[in-house]
Amino acid sequence: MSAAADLTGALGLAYWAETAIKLGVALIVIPTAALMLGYLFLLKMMAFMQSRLGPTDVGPHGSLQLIADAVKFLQKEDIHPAAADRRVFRAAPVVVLASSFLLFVVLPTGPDAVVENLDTGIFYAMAVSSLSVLGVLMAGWASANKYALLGGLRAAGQLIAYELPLILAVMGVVIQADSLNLQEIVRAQAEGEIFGFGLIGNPFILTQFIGFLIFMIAAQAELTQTPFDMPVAETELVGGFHVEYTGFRFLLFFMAEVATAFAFSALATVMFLGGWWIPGFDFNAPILNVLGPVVMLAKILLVAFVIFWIRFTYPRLREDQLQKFAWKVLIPLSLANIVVTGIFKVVL
Amino acid sequence: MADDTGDEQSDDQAGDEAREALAAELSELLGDAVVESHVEAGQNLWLRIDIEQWHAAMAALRDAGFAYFGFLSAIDWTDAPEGRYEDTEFDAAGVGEDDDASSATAEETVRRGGGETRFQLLAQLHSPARHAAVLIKADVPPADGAPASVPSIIDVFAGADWHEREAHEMFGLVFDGHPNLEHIYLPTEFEGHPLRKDFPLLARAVKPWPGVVDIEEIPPELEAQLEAEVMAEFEASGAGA
Amino acid sequence: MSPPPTASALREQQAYVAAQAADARVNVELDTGDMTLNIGPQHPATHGTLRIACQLDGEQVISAEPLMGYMHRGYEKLCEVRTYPQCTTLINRIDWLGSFANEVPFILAAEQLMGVEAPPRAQWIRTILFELSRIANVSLFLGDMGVQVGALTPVFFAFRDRERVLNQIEEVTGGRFHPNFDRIGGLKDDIPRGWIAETHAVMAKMRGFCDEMEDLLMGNEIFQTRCRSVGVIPGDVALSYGLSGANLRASGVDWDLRRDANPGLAWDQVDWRVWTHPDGDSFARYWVRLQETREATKIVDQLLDGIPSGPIMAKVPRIIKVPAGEAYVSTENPLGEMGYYVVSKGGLGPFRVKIRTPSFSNISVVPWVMRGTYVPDIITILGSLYFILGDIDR
Amino acid sequence: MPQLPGLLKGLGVTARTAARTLFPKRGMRTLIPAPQQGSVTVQYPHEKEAPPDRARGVIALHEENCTACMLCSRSCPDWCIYIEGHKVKAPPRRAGGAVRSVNVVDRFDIDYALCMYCGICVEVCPFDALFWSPEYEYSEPHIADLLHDRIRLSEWMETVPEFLDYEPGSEQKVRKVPEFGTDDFAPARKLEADEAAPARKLESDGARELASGAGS
Repeated sequence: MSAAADLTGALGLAYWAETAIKLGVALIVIPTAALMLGYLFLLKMMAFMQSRLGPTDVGPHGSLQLIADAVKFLQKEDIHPAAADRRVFRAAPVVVLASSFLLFVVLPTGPDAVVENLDTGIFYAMAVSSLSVLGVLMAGWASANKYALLGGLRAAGQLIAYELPLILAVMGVVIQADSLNLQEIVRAQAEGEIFGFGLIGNPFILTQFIGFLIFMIAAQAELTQTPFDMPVAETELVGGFHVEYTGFRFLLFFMAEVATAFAFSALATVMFLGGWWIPGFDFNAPILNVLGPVVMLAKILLVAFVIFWIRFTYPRLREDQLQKFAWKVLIPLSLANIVVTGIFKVVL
Repeated sequence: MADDTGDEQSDDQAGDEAREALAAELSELLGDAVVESHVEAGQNLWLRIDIEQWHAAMAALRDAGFAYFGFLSAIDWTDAPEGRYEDTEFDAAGVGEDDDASSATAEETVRRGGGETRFQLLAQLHSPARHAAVLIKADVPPADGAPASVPSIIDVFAGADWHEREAHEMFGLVFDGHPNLEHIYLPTEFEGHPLRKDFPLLARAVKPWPGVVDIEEIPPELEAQLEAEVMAEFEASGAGA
Repeated sequence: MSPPPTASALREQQAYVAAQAADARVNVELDTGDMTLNIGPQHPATHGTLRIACQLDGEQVISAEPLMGYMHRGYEKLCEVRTYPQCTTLINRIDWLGSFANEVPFILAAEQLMGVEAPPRAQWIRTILFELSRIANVSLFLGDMGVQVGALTPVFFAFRDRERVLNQIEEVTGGRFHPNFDRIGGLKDDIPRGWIAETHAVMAKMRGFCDEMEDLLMGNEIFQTRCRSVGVIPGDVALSYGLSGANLRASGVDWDLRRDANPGLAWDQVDWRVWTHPDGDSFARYWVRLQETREATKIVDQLLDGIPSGPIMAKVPRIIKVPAGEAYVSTENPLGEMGYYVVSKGGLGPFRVKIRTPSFSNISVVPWVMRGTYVPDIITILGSLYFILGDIDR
Repeated sequence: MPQLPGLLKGLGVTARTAARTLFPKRGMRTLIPAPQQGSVTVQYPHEKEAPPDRARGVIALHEENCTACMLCSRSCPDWCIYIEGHKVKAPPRRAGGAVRSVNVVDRFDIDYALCMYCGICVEVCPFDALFWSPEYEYSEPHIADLLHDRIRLSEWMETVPEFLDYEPGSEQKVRKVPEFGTDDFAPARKLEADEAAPARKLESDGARELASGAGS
């Protein structure tokens, strides 16, 4: 979606052609992102953190392992439980994956390198990201499996508890940047100043540190990564909502999980780490359409590293403890954050 | 062999004295419930309890500090009809004869704490405070060809639940007052009581014993000829010189 | 007499019946009553094939009933047709993570009946291997408990470091899991050259592993939230259910057979202490086991330095026949009190063996302790009670 | 010193392990990642872990020493050793002696699908015919193929390591493994064994006597 988008604008292609190219790029970017995160963190980093080697045989340092796995998944028989609601059962992974695909639409990676520069970018991102829970609930319900049902219900409960702090954490950024547009948020950070020192701009992580923490915690819950992976919970619910899924449907869930982690890392990068902008460059410099994605990728990997690092280290909370944590700690904290941000906004 | 502590080492002796004292104390505590007590030198203390007072005795022991419930099981004292190694020559080869010689007396000496019935209940209690353990037995008398029912002690020791279920399925003992006397290991529809001695172990019955000697003898008519050949070779090699 | 129904009344009645039927269908489909959830027989938390039939109200447990027997091998019956040396082969496989410790009480019971005592060197090596199997067994628990509450990494650390201990066991006995090394009257073989120094090094590594677990898991606030005041077993309940080992000591009962009823191994020759915890919850059980693993490494270190020289086998006949009698010997195994009630009628093999396994009693408390907990707590409690399926089912 | 929160400590442990795995050289002096050394993984088909010498991998048969006395077969808890043999005439031990009749093994099968690797057979063998080898690569796709015959068992003799020395303080004698490759019938060794245990007779009823306790 990145440089190509700019290119299409420059070439003045027809709308349909531009859309097709954007779509094609997005369809390549998302699986690639999932593969990269999966290989780097899920396979290799986890292995190193556990004194293991991880995959080594397929490709150099095992880098093609996930592709081999994907091929293996595609060869598997497509099994439906006899009592499953077939249509919903089939649709669920697609819904989950669609939600992460849609997230990529608004992510800016350069001055022009964005699929659609929506004015309500954040609003849109928050909205589509919560779609995935619908898919999880569908999967849990349609599987006709008690474990899956418990997992699906847990996911729904978790959504309500965590969507709120997630959005409230973003509110601070929105207030500070005066915009819901993600591109404008990057601009606000690029053109901001820290006490008159404007060289590196003003990444909102400095002023919105509490917001960043809450966003990361809530994102961890949204992604059902470990301290909050109750919907999956291998050791209690044996996989939770996707317990009945095999073959390529399971692959879709897996891809969606990693791709959403990528997307949320990208959102955090855009909102808190200054996005694609490189200090010293003019905000609209066309070269940033090429350099921006690279910088963006580095920052995304950093954020994703933290997400996965926590995942490999921590045990999992219990559902009621998570609810307590969300309602009694995160939401009051994020509300306070909004109030303080608002006061500063008015005063300064 | 009952109370012979003559040739024990000193530390064992102290332990035995403590056990003797404990036996005396518990006999007094339980009164006429104790049919017999037995202290094996350097080992353990056995109490045999009247089955009628099994429940009361267990409760009394618990209240006397023996609060740790070790286990509950049973012993079937009949000899297996088929012998140890069914269809094998193992028993025949000496072992069986030896047993026969001593079997007349074995029955009396083998049981610690005495008793005559086929089935005996067996339990162990510990006193964490006194660092002492006691093994408790009770004779289960026969009634109509089956062992008589036994009072359950589930309300004294909650942990006895599973142990009684196990004794029920393995020996066919019936525990009065147990709320859920079902199979614990075996399938519900399983018939028979595997740990009874008359329950055959099929694994040993279906496979022939591989220990049977299977050596082909030299045919007698060839023996002399082979012997001569070997001898000729031996002498030819020079070793015989 | 009521008037005959008109057509419209009939239609209304039919509609009413249909609506009732639809309601009933919905009520059946959306049954808000209790749900039965079978945890196991194949479930990651049951390390084996234990099945726990839970009645759930939402995620709350109304009742939980363990159903076992999926792995019942009938060892008590099988022992009756085997000779004493053959029995240890089976006994190895009861608690397969701490196999050597299983052999010891059985051998001791047979020795007691025969009036044989192993020479001191054999007793010391027995004690060392006993404690090594404790470390191998419990260190796996220390990591596995992490997996039960959702942490991925600790179990890999546990497998990594347990391997070192298993290697030491294998170097002596030839078997990583099933040593079959204990013999009536002593041991099968002596320790190979260089083994003592290697074991010292491994013990240092294991202490490092304990520190790592403390930092990675036990100190973790999420872990503590998950485990503290979950599955509380008071001391008197623990005693009446016959809980033993660390489960009992975590309930505040100071009771360790190694110290209180030493059946003749070398524990009284070294300096160590029994750890207890007053809380009786899952965290206390983890804490006690962690301390015990550390303590065990210290016991091993001290024992290694003081192995007496001498033979490793007492004088026993080549074909072992055990005189008639009964004996019960129990030891403090990694999982708790494991005892063998051996009845001999003077033959080559035991007449009856009652195997008192710790996990059987430890798990029998499950229906009591799980009432009113949540589904995730089932796993925490099962994990913290720490059972080996072979030890339940025998 | 204030206590670090356990959440951060835990992150520290995993990060440290990752660093140690990637940079196993001390102090990260060499910044080239070397996870092959830092990890504990053994890449099995490519590199093989050497089991300890005493490892009970597979039972090897030194056929020349076997007299088909059935002791191993009888002491096996699983009944997984099958032996058949026949008698042959062997030259006398010394000049002027009589020709002896000796047992030769025709079949010596161990069913490794049943074997529990307890080692009792190796221990009871009075003629040093059975040995443990640490060899472990003999898995088969079909369970029936795990019944290995005397030829296969004899091949494993090659992999039997020498017995290890003992730690100081031991009174055990280090045993010797017989040499492999004496493929002809070796009466000399039998002779030694005979003389070492004069009470043991080679005939089958003698072996039975031994099994029943008379041979101690």
